[in-house]
Amino acid sequence: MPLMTLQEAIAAHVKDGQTLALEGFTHLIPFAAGHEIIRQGRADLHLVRMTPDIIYDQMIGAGCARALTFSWGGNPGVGSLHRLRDAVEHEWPRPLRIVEHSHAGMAAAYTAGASNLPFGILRGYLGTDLPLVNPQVKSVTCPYTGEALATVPAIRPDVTIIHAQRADRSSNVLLRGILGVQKEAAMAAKHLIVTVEEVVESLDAPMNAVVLPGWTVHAVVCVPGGAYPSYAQGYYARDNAFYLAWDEVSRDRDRFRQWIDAHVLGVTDHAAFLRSVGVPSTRDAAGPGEVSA
Amino acid sequence: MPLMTLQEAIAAHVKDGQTLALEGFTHLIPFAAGHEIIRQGRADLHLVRMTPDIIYDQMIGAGCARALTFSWGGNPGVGSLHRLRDAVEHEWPRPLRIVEHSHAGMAAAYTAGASNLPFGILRGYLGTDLPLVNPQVKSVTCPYTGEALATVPAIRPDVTIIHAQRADRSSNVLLRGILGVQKEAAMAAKHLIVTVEEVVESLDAPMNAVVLPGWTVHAVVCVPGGAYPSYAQGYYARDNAFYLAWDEVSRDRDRFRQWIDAHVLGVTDHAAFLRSVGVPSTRDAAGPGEVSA
Amino acid sequence: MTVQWTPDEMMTVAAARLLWNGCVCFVGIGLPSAAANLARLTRAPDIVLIYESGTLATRPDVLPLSIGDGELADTAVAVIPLPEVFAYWLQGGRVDVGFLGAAQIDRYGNLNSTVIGDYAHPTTRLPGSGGAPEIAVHARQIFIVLKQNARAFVPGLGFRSTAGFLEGHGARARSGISGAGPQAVITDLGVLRPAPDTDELQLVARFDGVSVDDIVKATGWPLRLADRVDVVAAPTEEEVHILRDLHARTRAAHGCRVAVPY
Amino acid sequence: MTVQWTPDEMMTVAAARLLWNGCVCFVGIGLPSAAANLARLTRAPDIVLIYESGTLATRPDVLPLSIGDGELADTAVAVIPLPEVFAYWLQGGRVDVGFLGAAQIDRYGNLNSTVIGDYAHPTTRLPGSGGAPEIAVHARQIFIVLKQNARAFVPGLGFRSTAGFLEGHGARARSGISGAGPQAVITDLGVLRPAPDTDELQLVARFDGVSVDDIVKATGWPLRLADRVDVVAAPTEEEVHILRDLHARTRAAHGCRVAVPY
Repeated sequence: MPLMTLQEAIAAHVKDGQTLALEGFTHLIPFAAGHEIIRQGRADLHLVRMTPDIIYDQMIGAGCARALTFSWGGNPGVGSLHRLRDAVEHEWPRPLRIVEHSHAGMAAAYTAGASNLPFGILRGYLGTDLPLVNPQVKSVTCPYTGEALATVPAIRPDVTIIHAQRADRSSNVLLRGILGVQKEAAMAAKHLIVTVEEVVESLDAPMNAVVLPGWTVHAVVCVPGGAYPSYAQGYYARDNAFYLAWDEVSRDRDRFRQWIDAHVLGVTDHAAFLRSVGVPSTRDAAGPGEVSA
Repeated sequence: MPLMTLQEAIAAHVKDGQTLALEGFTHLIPFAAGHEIIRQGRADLHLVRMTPDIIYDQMIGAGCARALTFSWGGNPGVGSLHRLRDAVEHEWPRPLRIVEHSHAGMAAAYTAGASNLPFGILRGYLGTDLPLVNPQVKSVTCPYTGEALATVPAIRPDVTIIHAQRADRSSNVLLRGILGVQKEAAMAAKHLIVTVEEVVESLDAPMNAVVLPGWTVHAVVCVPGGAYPSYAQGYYARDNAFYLAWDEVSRDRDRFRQWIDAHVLGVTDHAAFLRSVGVPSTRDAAGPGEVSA
Repeated sequence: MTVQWTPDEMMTVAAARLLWNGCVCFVGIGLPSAAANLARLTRAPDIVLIYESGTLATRPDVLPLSIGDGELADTAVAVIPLPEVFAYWLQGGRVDVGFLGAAQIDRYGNLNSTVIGDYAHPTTRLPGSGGAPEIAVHARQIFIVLKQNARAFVPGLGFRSTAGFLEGHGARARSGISGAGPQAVITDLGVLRPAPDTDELQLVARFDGVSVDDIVKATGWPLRLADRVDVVAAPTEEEVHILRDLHARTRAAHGCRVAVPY
Repeated sequence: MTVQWTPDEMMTVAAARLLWNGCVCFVGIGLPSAAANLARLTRAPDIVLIYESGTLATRPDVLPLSIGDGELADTAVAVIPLPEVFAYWLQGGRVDVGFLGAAQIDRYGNLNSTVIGDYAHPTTRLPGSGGAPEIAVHARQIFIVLKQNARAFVPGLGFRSTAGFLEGHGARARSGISGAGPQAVITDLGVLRPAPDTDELQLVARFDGVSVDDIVKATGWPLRLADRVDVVAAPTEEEVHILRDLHARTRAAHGCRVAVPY
């Protein structure tokens, strides 16, 4: 039974220098896990993620990363990720090597990783300069038609971390809603950590739901609100105001450091983080009926 | 709105000489559609299916096929497909070219077809004689590791036919239960025909259910019991007795011809087939409450 | 009777008008998403909207702020894994129109959304290309929406993130890229389309109140004019009304305070 | 106290005993499926059963007759598309044991389930290899169940459907195939395992009441004996009882007349 605390899970599985994927396409982004990695001072990580989002902006700004593999590095609906930009443009707080793909290329690379294939193929990168700056993009010739197809090397993270709605006591994990590449990132990883909104007796998953069976999961951690400020379908909505506010916080190095000191390094866990940034709890405010899926 | 009768759908989309896939892995096998193809006298078809099952035994025995691409050609839980064997061993009723794969190879070939890639790759066929008898199995060299990987050419049927539980009035189709390669076979096809147990106002599909959106479907046909003697999860069970009895019926050419004459060519539609082989209807026997999903 | 409208509204309306009923449209976030939903709520009720987050045939009541808002999942016919979106739906050839934005465009409709300056040491690191490189080649055609000024409409791109017509004069078709490429660029001033012989974007229409000269000045290369430059019909009262309602609903929905069960 | 048992029951029990709690087992239909479920109902309650139809961690109450019975879906933790089974789960390296049958086997554990006679003009066309070629290479090890007689245990295969140890003497390991291959062959007479040096299958155990000589005669090649040939412990009362209950439940369930809503 790999149910443990987030501190234990990160301490046990995440090591300096590893290749690490925190996935979640706008939805179910594992913020709590990212913060714990910052708190434990992990460094030299090669971060992988299709859409770095605020969580990687924070981890990069906090100095956790030496490299980033990604395909779109913005603040969704807002604009730039200023800490990512500062690292790429000014090597602050340290140089960041970037490995840049398209979404389709990243999807093919994760799928190859999940399939234990050394590479994925796609009709991709045509007419773009990406292969000029990312030597990982190569090609193979179709043995039937002679066509050239783009290839990407498989992504096999040392550790993948995802957030999901529910796990049961056998560590079976249910994801619902927008799925991104989480299933592939989970299957591609050597170690898989899942944070969940709640641990239940029975998943009550509908037929053909996306369930990661327990024996693929190395650690399950119950972290209510663990995807905030992104969202968990059926539990809470995306806090767009946080994403907007991050634009201001992250523009300035000092203000960013103060924010990390106050809200990540200065708190002990995710509940304390949520309180420190003033997120109302439905458990304080409402009758039990209001906290529903 | 592509809702039409089965006669109309087969007449409109299935032509002599085509490459045709009727998919369904033990579950949701489109028997009604196969029978209608026999009734309309289609010939020279290249049939594609992972597990030919009784339906292809019938189509091959009836003389519809010139070729078969497959990976396991038995009567599940029973033994041989005698009409398939007779065609391969004795060219009766006509010679049958076979293109033989493993399941993993077929899955990769359909996935490539659905993805508009000319080929799929797998770590497959290692140490087997299949590549000696199927020249379609080739290899590529990984541009990163130098490893050789098996390749299969994409399967792109002219027409794919599947059976599903429900469609709504916009031709959105819901499949639930064991999925086989139906999604991939559907996406790989130039034309897609779907027979369903019922047409409903709203699919009421759970989040992340397997739904084929209406604009991918060229014809939706309501055929209750259309997967019998295979099954439709939530509607009716597999008739194992039929599968056992088929072993006897199909061993002998004359007895097979008589069966086809009586139960396929001699009836007008699938309801008449079901009556002719003595399948009880829950609509005759029971109150309305008993016909439930 | 005419209504007052802003350039952003005109741009959205002009873009929406390019879409047709039944069209399968792969939608980028922001203005493309507003235009595609305006089309759905007006002329094209059966338009099929696909967002790269895996929401197929979605009908959001409010505009998503991110490409993966829960609203998109709640109202979709199917919510599927992202690799399938790109492999089965986009690469599979099932998309009629890709609807893109970018930071910069050149005269052949090539786009930059990656960097300004040297790639290794950029002046400005932009978010990157995301889904666009493959949308631009696999969709049967693409439409681009982009505010028009000389910083965005540039004579040459420092980085080509997404293929338009490459070097023009048939280069795209000769390269083996399948889709027809950028067939319209909708700006806040007017509409550009490729010339059939050279593939060069040329002005085919201007918005009311905007002069051809204004548009030429807002373009970083000597902009060619089509034989005839039309005036885009002003937004109808219905278009403006529905668009403003959509934005008002969106603001109301996104203004709610988020509470979390912790 | 001893119970009466049939060779089929002994074979199923002996196969079941090879499985352990927590083992991830990719199960073929028929006897492998009976053995795997017997293991689950006795010594290995947390065994993980995967059927190639896409049912993960399934716990059927009755044995499936086909690889894709509804019972498997109803009791599974997850029901996934078949391509994912082969790509993510099997090729992905997540299977401990592949449990296979076949029509013929040779001394190196290679299997034929394709044809007897010439491939193009076969004497007997068998069903084919299905999932076995990749199960045999990607599972960490495989177990084979097969009734032992000279028609099935042959000196040479006309067609190699599925790789065992190839030509033996380390050929499999040298070929780059990843899994350890056939580590046990359970027949209705006894148990064979590969010799460490040659990879040749040798008799390591016989069932009670079966002589070594019987087994040698039922083998189409000169069968080698291990240094010591054990006697497999007879089925316990519990094993026989649970197995017969399972078969009785299965017969009852499969004897129901099927009615269809038409």
